[in-house]
Amino acid sequence: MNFDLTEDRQMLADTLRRYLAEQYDIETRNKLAYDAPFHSAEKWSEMAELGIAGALVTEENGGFGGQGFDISVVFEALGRTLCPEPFLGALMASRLLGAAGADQESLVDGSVRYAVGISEIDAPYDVAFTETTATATDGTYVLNGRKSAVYGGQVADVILVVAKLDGKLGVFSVKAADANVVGYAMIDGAGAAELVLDNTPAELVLTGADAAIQDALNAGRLALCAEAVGAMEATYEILLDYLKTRKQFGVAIGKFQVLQHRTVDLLTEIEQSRSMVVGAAAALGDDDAALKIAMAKNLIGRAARQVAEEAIQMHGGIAMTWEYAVSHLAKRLIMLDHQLGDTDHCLTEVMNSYAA
Amino acid sequence: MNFDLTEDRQMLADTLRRYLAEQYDIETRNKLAYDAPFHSAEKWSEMAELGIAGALVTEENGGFGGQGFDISVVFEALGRTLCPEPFLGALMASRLLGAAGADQESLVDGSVRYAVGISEIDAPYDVAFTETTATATDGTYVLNGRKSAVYGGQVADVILVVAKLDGKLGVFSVKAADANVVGYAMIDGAGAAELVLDNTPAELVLTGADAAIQDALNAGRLALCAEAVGAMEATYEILLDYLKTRKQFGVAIGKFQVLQHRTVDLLTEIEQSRSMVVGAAAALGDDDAALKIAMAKNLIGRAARQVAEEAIQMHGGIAMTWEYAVSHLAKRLIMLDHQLGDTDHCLTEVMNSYAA
Amino acid sequence: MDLTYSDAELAFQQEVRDFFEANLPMHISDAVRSGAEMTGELYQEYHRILSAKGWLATTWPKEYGGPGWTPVERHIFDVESSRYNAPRIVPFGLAMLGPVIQKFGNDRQKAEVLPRILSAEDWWCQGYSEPGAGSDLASLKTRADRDGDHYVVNGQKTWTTLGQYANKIFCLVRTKFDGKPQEGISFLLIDLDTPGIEMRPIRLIEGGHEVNEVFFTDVRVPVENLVGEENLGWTIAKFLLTHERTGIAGVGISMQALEELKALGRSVKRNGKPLIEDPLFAARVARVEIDLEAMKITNLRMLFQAQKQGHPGPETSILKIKGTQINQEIRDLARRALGPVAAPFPGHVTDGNLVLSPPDSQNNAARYFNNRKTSIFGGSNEIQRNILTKTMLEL
Amino acid sequence: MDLTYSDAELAFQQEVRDFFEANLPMHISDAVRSGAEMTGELYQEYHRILSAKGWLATTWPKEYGGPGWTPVERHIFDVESSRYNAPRIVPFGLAMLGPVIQKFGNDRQKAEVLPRILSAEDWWCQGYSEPGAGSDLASLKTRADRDGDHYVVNGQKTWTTLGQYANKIFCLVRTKFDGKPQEGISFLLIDLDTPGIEMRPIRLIEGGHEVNEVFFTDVRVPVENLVGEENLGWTIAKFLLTHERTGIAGVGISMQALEELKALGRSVKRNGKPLIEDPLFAARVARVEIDLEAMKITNLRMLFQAQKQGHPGPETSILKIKGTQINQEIRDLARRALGPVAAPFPGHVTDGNLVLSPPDSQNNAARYFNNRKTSIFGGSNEIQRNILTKTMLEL
Repeated sequence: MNFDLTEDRQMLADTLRRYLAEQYDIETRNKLAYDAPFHSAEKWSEMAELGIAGALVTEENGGFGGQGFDISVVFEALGRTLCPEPFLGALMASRLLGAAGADQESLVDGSVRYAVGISEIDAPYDVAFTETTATATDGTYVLNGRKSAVYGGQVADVILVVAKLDGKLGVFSVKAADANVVGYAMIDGAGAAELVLDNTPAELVLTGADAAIQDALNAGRLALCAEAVGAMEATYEILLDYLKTRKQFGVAIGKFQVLQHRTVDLLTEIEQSRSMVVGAAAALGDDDAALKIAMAKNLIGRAARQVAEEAIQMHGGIAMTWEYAVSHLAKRLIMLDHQLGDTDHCLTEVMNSYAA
Repeated sequence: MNFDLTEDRQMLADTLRRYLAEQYDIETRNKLAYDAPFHSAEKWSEMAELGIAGALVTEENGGFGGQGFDISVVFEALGRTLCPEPFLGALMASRLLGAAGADQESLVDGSVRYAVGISEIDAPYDVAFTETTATATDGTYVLNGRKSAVYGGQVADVILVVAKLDGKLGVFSVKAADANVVGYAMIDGAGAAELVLDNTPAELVLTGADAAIQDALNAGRLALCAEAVGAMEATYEILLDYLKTRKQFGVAIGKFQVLQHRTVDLLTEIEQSRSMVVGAAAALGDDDAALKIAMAKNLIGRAARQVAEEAIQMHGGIAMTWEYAVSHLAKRLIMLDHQLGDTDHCLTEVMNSYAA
Repeated sequence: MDLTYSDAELAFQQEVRDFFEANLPMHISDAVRSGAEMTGELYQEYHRILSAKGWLATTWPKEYGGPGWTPVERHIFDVESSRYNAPRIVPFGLAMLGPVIQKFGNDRQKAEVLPRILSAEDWWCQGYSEPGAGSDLASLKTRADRDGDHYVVNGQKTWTTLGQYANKIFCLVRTKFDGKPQEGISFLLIDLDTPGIEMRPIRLIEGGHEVNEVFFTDVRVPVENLVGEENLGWTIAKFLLTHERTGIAGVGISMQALEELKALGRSVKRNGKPLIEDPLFAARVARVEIDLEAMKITNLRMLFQAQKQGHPGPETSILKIKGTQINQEIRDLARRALGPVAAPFPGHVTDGNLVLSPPDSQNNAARYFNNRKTSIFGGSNEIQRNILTKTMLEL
Repeated sequence: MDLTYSDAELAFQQEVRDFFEANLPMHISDAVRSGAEMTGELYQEYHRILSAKGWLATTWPKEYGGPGWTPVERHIFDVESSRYNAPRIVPFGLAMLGPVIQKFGNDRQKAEVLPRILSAEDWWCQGYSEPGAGSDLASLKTRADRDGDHYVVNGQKTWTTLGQYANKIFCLVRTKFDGKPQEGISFLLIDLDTPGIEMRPIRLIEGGHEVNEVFFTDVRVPVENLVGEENLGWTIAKFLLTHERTGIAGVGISMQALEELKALGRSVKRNGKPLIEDPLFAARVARVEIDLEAMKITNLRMLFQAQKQGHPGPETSILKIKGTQINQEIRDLARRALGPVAAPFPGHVTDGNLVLSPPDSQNNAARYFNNRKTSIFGGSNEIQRNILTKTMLEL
């Protein structure tokens, strides 16, 4: 048993945190996160050069990481600064491409930006209800349907789309240039896209893709969990500082016992969240990965909401303002839960394990 | 709109509260509630003479009350002193007998003690899953099955039993002397019985009894809600007094802000509970009675648990002791939820109303 | 006990319904339903419609030109206006300054100020909070120094809601600098045209412009703009804090929001079925519906009590706490119901014509974030609990 | 990062399992599983079984006759003993007095006290709390006045757990009556046979006899029974408060209780289906299972940290708070799962042979009520939050 990071991962974490701290102060981050194209192509390339994309890819697929703890280290750092770069898409694409044995050089070096299209408006979290269809035509394929919430889709070169081929789940590769991609900023910053597929040409990546899609979802959920822990810790640090410095009725508000106890409860939930990320990272790739990671995402979804809402409440008005970093951290913490399966969806997956 | 009690009801409430305060100090109550037969035949008769049983019966059935607010006034007073007398059975029996047009003179004067048998171990709250059966034999009936949690059953003369006759719900009257009645004290005091029916002779009271059973359940649930409000208020008063007088680290513990805010939350939930009793009492007999009363029982089940657990916690060790009244109030508040449909069951009834 | 409306109250309810049916423009109710940020024009249009009917000053007695409604009538108006998706009435002139002038103002002030509120000519905003003061009004620093027959005001106010549309502001200012801090505060009416006033927007968490900072630099205010006596401001502030606000529980708004939530739950799908049939979602909806059901009655009970006593009790803090919890929970569920399509930031979609989410839901996330304010502004729920500790618990 | 046990730890785990398989009597595990009140005989029988194996003093180093386990090994023992429904080890001699004597006792005390704990000959109980003192130890009033080579002890202790089975008690007593209240406290060992001691039962909420009051009237205690120096009691008390308690999170107990809860949920029916398929029940079970899953790792992380630092940090308060919340929630669910048949008061059924509830569930309600103590005794969760405020938040 060992809860220390390996030296390599510790170095990766330090490098990334230093880079992000320098490059993504909250004003810069907000400008990038809310002004089209909702990220920085330049910083994306710099981070690829630092090896961040490569850290998300396994060695057999040409990267130098791709294990659970690589993912958690990277996304926790991204979460701390609310970095809007589209690494989630790269990570999930890498899992799908890996399952297909496809080359990932351009993903590792950052030259091609990938996104994945899984969600649909009436099947936001459960791929079994996918309605997008693929049709074979002369050795190639066309897709019809609509994908919502394609994270990073607004700047993706290639989008890997989940669609049903003859009733079975497959993964198809769509060139963004060939499709109707409607990009948008998310309310918590960074970009996503709605993907409208109308006889859109596509290449087959994988058929019978259920396991690969689940693995991509597992990896994506783990990433979001780690990102949440980073954002929760950043929020907690600002809150604690505020409690110590802000005075009301002549005393630091941190002297009010009610705020003390509520902050202790946040600390507790953050520790529990951190534990869940460790457990989820360790489980990635195992047989029980889906269950363990669903558990993590449920707990962290609850904790993130508590941290976000309590941080706003305890700050009072100031955290209601755009100018104050906590408002953006809180938005991210709340909206994270909407991505790739919310607390209820993940809880239901755990509940379903009882019936069997 | 008027939230004042009528003069008659106010008088009833005052009389009953005075009687209970005199007769049921906590030591006396505990002795009666935990020593067989888990109530006092003498006090039962005295209270019948005071008109308490009659207040639960409508005028058309020979009583002088039986409206929602009569029930709530009586049971709130009973709840304050944790009175163990078996009025719940009398109330529910009166509703069933009323539906059958049967005479209730002996119920009103207290000379015959009634209980009702609805719950079964595998169908604790939902009568549709009743497994007890009635069989007709020469103009009379025999019952087979088992009823659990027959409140007041340990001293009942007559038990009205819900059983299926030809697949339909009926109500049958069983003489306690004819049946195997296993009485017990409940963990929160007062008595109940397990009723083992093995070709037990019975008289038919009502067939096609679904609506009558629902009305009896509605009345019983309303009574439990009111009882809970009485017990919550008694608990709250003791807690508030304790917070003012008990010192720790040199100050009254009521000066600790954490306890203040948590007590305010209890006050809020008690007010909400009181409102729900008013709403439920007003709804009894209306078309939406079942839904409104299920709502009340859900909210009050949640509130009662919060009041009980918080009162114990804020008192510290003392409320963990048998000697201190709060332990008994807390037990009653918790165990009330197990009677006639718990918070989950009642919530499910509300949820089911959305699907339609 | 009787929970039903009297015949007169039922007739009034019908009158209110008829009025909204006939007079509330669709473009206003559409804006409210969608949760989009309201413009000053829409507010003013609505105010004028009410003013024409004599229903703008819902809490004012007849002698001052109000409708003279009972608390129950005000409650009925509240619920119906939410049901029809009417905007809220901007409260600063009508629910706050009006009663202050009626109680503390002199005859000249009554004659000048009240009619222009009634007619919706003046839009008042509030200068209470200051940076660093928050709920702690006694520590305010904005000063008014007497100079002949003027006060000279210097300082900064913040959280001035909808101040960008206002032409007047009422302020708490410090007029005495020694003694107890509460004793040196005065209540001043200021024309926003006066030189030396600058209003700057504060952008809120969800991106909207709803509150402002107001800076005062040597702003000269005639002495006759003082309400009540000098240094009486604390009394007025306390009066306002405990002044009856029928709508404080937000029952009408929450009822309407719950109906819309249920409709959304029926239109959105999860696992091939309507979301409302998902037990975890339905359980949350049911729980908050039950809490709201209780709150409706709690609200009526306290209105009834206030009507009997002639003034509201400290229990109104209960309405504030529980009311905001219920409303925030409903807004939370409306956000969650959308799943991933709650994400798009309104106004930041490259193709504005593409519909990304169900009707009237595109602002659900923004609305949820904006609504976090309700448990903070106007006396945070923590402050309300402190008040109840003193008044109801006597701890 | 590596969450798996080492080969040595796995071998140890197997050894523990083999031990329980072979040596834990069924009548003991049945009693634990049923949640019935444990008798002193059963505890002692179990203690002697462990003692014979050398496993009774799980936290003691080898030099004092303990097994010298690492924190992880202690954790493994903890989880396995719960899994096999072994009783808890009564902690007062083993987990509390033992470490105190090892750190503060003199050689004679080490030689006399420790072996008799190890062999389960002595049963120690604790005399800390007093009526009116609760968590506020500094205010204790039981006094020990020096008289020659004895102390004369007068006063009252309370909440003395399982004192009815003990033959010895360790007490905090006041030996100095001026100065700071913390500075006048001493730590004294007292034989319960000494004249002037009376032990009275306190009946708990669920009806059980688990704690006692102890009255001291002119009890003469030899001066050599003082541990450490006179007036050093506060230091010892603080040492004990922060002393590592591997099992403080109750992970093993909660894991076992959760398994039993799930089994109960499969055996009980609601609406014609197993209760575990009721979504509201299943959701609660799943939520607490998830919380427990996190707690397992949090517990291991903190063990790992303690192992690295050589001592536990203040984070153990987190384990206490969250651990009791989880355990209480599981007990709550086990009570709720029974519906109306949770009601019978064990021992108060007129026909004791009639089975009223599913196997091993007849004490579920009693157990729930009894378990409310866990968030109160041993430093209430409020006190734990105060500790964390000081140590981790530094507020």
